[in-house]
Amino acid sequence: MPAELTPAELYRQMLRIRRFEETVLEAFPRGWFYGTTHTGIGQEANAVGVLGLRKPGEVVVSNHRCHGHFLAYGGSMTALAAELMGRATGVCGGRGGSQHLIDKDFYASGVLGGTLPLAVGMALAERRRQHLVIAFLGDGTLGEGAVYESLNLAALWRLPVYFIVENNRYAQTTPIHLHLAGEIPARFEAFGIPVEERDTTDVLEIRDLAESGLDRLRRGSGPQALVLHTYRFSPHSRGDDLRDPREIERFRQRDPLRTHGARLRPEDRRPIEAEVEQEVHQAFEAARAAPVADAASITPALGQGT
Amino acid sequence: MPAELTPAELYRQMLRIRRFEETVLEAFPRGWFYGTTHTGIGQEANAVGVLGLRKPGEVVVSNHRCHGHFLAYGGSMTALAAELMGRATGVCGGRGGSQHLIDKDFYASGVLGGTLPLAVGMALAERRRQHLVIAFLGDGTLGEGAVYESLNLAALWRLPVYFIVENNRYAQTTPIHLHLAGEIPARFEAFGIPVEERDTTDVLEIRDLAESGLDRLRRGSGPQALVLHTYRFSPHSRGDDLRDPREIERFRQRDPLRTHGARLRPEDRRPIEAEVEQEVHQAFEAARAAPVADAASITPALGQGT
Amino acid sequence: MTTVLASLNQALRRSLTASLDVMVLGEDVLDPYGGAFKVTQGLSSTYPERVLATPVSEAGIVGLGVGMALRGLRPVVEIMFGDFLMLAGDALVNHAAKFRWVSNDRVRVPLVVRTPMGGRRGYGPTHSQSLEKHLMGAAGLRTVAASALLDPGPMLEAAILSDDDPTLFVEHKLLYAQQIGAGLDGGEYQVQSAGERYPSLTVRLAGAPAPRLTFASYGYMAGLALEAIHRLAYEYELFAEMVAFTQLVPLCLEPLAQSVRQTRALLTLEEGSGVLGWGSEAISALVEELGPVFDARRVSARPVPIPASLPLEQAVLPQVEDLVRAALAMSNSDRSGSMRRSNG
Amino acid sequence: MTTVLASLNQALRRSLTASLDVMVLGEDVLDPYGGAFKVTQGLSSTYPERVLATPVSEAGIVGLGVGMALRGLRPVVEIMFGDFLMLAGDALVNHAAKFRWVSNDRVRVPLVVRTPMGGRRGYGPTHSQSLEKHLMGAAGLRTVAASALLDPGPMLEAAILSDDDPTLFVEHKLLYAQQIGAGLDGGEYQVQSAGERYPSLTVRLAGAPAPRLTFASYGYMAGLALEAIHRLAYEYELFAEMVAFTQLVPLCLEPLAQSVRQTRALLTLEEGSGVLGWGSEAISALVEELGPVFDARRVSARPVPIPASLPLEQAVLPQVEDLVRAALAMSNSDRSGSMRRSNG
Ligand SMILES: Cc1ncc(C[n+]2csc(CCOP(=O)(O)OP(=O)(O)O)c2C)c(N)n1
Ligand SMILES: Cc1ncc(C[n+]2csc(CCOP(=O)(O)OP(=O)(O)O)c2C)c(N)n1
Ligand SMILES: [Mg+2]
Ligand SMILES: [Mg+2]
Repeated sequence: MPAELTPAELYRQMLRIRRFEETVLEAFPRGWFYGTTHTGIGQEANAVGVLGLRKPGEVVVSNHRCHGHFLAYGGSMTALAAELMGRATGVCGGRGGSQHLIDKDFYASGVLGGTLPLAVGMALAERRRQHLVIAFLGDGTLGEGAVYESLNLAALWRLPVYFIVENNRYAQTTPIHLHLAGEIPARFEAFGIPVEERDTTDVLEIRDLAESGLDRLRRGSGPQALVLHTYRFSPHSRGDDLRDPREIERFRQRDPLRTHGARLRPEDRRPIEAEVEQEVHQAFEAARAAPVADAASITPALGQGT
Repeated sequence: MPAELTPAELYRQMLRIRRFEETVLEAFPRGWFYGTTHTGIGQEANAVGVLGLRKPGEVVVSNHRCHGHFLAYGGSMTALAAELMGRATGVCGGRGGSQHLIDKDFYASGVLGGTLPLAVGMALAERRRQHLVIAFLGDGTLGEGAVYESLNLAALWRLPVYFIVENNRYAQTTPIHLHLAGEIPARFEAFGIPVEERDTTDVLEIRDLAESGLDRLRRGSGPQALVLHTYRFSPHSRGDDLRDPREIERFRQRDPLRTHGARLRPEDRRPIEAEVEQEVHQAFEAARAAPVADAASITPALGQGT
Repeated sequence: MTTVLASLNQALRRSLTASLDVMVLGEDVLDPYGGAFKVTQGLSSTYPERVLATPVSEAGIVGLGVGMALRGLRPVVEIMFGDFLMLAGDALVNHAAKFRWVSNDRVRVPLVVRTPMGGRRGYGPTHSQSLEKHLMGAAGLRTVAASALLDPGPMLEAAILSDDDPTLFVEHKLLYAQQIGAGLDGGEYQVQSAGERYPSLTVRLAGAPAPRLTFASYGYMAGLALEAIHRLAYEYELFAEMVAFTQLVPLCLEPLAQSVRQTRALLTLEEGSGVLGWGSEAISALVEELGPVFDARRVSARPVPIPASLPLEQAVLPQVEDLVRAALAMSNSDRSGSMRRSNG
Repeated sequence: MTTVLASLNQALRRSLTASLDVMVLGEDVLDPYGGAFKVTQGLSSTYPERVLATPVSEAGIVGLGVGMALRGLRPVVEIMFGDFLMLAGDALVNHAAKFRWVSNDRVRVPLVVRTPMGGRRGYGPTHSQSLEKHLMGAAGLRTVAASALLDPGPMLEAAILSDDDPTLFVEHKLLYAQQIGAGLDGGEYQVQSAGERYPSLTVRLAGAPAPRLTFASYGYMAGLALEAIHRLAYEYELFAEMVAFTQLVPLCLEPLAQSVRQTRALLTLEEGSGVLGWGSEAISALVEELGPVFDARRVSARPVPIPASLPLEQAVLPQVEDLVRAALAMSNSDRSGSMRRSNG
């Protein structure tokens, strides 16, 4: 991701995610993919607003809804498409699929909560290099005990972890009032972790919040948290969406692309849109042309030491 | 435990626990026991102040340091002594030992944190009978993720659980500042659970706090928490105590038995002391005279259904 | 004809109707969704107070179930994917399985933990596993696996209403859509059942020569074994019979012993990786019972995580062809290496 | 002579000295306490920044270790009692064991999780177990068990410094005080070692007739097996040899195969309950390798929780007498039921 986080660039990055994921959902019935996937359409501003500020070597820990994080982190769109298609050229050679992306400084896994202790451990390792770790989690994931073990450890040892809660108000189909007691920020304050909270899908607001948060972290503040109240327009995974369509419509009013796109002049926006269209198209075409993962490439689960 | 919680009775109950546990520690080198044990000498006011108010059918969930809870709950001292000695007449016929006491309305187990979800589940069951659950946990146990899953569930469903934190400032040998970030009450507030906190070993204060807490619970308040800052004079288990002796001495100044004992006239106190001495002596003698658990009594782990 | 899904769903409904002590808990179990695999569909509409959607807290809700069971309820906890069962490992091994015995048999833990296991849907390494082997060995826990050969509904109902010990109830994802007894109803097979609550079936081709090979299996693999039996008979004139278990542990050996005494050759089939798996228990228990009078191999997943990509997943999980190949190798006493075992 | 405790402690110290990437974490590991079993004694005084006392968070600290390992450290996480390992089951099975392979071998997880297992100290149902069988079967995880027959220090050191995959390192509590090689140094036994990093030992009485029985074991049970070999020889003129493993999984069968090819009789010994245990893996793998040419039984704990009381604990856990009895029963081909197995 380029250092120059201009409004145009922010728009481009969000649009890349949006168009990538829309393409995934469109193409699924065509049999391009196998398995399932979780898209985050509507939540793009979080990934872009935060990860646009990531410096090289800083680590991202993501979850099942990871495409946006991965692209905003700077991961290859073609490799991501290829991974979803089970190609040998995928991020993990087709082994991981949609929710298990492992790249140089990027780690996503499909077991909710389990990644948080990993994030804290990575921060313990990265502290030596003055690097930090950015860890994403959803509102539903706050149900997992591992999260609190992680917060305690991170706070006790003042580790450089930035916890980003994407509260899209649902855990799968369960609305937040049925799965979460109390208020999200208090979950961090209980461990003495400073937390900021914002109900927004505006990428500029999120970028500003993240900028100050990352700045504090880079100056050795110890763990920080950012709670972003957001919404996902797409279904949880591929299946039916059982939410009230009016609710979805209401939140569409603050579609991050619309909000931020309105700031750009149409003549600036249009070339970006064309370029992104082109990029997404090429990524999927390249992925489709790539060889499928080959059973002969299967290696043993245990190596032979160093 | 008698309904009449007079000062004299409170003293008696605390002294029963104290003398029972002192006897355990004294007798260990004599080979009366096998395995190990955790005593709570210095913490008696918590068990007695809270459980003295328990009504029949209300459930107690305890932990590794459970003798005091068990006696204050009204468990048989002889059966407890017998359990520690591995006798057939023990609370669990010698199967459980010191940290696994299971009685009609009493459940203790040695895996920290794991009992909290059980307590919440019991509260879900007991709600039907208008009963409540009193669950004890230590400061160290706040490290376990299961605790937070439990708090969330209890708060979401407004279940009648009274969480009693006995903060004796150590998890085994680790002082609280090395294992706990932030403040204990905030851990409950994060889930919207009302919490009271007191640094005291005065059984009257604790009884008053518990009285109002239990009262709220019985009137359908949903979960409540009480954080008691306390201290244990005895070692964590049987082994060396590596704490600064001066620290222990300092806390001995507020030995709950001394504090509360000073309220009684010596002529009222002395007969209690003699009776308790007698009771403890007889309990251990009866336990020693009981048959050891017999291998022939071992039943299969799985029964045959109802 | 009814599907496994419908039968399990109806069993839950019957249980809720039969006893006010029954409660169903799990992530996303409420209507209209009715659970990730729809097993709880419709239940919350009829019994809103006794069907509860939970937070994403696997350890918590299994522990909750233990506490409920200890105080007189008969809870059914759904773990959305069996892959997450290890999160509840402590609740199962150190709590559910222990309280009854440790209490000197004074208390009971009538808890059922249901969970879908298995792959073949491209869900990748953390949503495709068969992890039951990691828990099955715990003393005090019964493990039952649904199969499409034998209606799993009554078994689930019995586990909920009649069994006072904790039960891990495993449901392979691909079974849900299968018709119960589909392969067995055409008269092609001769079927013998043993055991009461959680029976096993011994299945062979009707009118075929005496079998020379025994498959031992459960769950979805039992269906694959049926296919393999068919192919082995018609393509290779190798006659096999299968003992399909529903109660995996404790293992009631007798039907298997009976078959293997005849065939003197045993292939165990499981979809999870074989190391310390159910097949190893079956083989060892049978050697102890019968002595060294039969040959044996395990067919199982290759010992690697389950990849997301279709060709990789197919290569890792045991397929009908693997069963056929293993059976042929065994009948030729070819020891060049059993199927799906490698050095990993 | 040195004890297992001292050797493990020194291995940790050498590892910390050898590489700045090594860190040791666990509950109560700091001086002056030095860990519940003192294995970390002295380390925090020398390396205060790299030896960390943790909160009581087993899942958290194992997950932490995975994260540390993924970013270049070589963490050693101590779980105070192996009984609590199920709390870290998900961290081990779904994270530690998977990341390397799922990443298409791009990352490594050089994590060591050490933990004391085992009973015989009256600690009761949740502080006495041998739960390694519940995790051993996970593909991508290596399980190593310390033994007093063969210095475990260098193995621990290798696991920390040289092994790039996650290792579960099991230490039976009663081994700590034992002298390394104590039973083997008097010339009474003939010892043959196989394998490099985590070798196995084949042990038999020197100058005795060819053995008629093979014990396969590890950890503390290997010491009991030595006693049993002695008693069987002198009291019953039954000559047995033992293959004692340190790497439990993956199991390198060759030494065992070699022995059993001769003796045609195998007794597996483990302190945990046998159902889906290590013994079942050993027996099954060997049947697959050799065919039905040997008899086999498992000696293990009775399938119940481990009681606190001394006579009950002794009855539940396998004792030397149980080994002797099982060996005699086997040599008489008595199938009346193997030791320590019941219907539970
Ligand atoms: C341990 C675990 N439990 C359950 C699931 C199944 N699951 C996948 S996503 C999801 C909801 C997660 O909610 P949230 O954390 O809010 O993230 P979102 O899906 O809203 O982005 C659930 C329950 C899982 N993947 N892991
Ligand atoms: C899950 C688990 N981890 C570790 C232990 C070992 N252990 C026993 S008591 C103890 C300290 C507990 O501290 P706290 O909760 O404050 O209770 P206290 O001992 O102070 O009463 C530890 C770590 C355990 N029993 N269970
Ligand atoms: Mg959400
Ligand atoms: Mg404490």
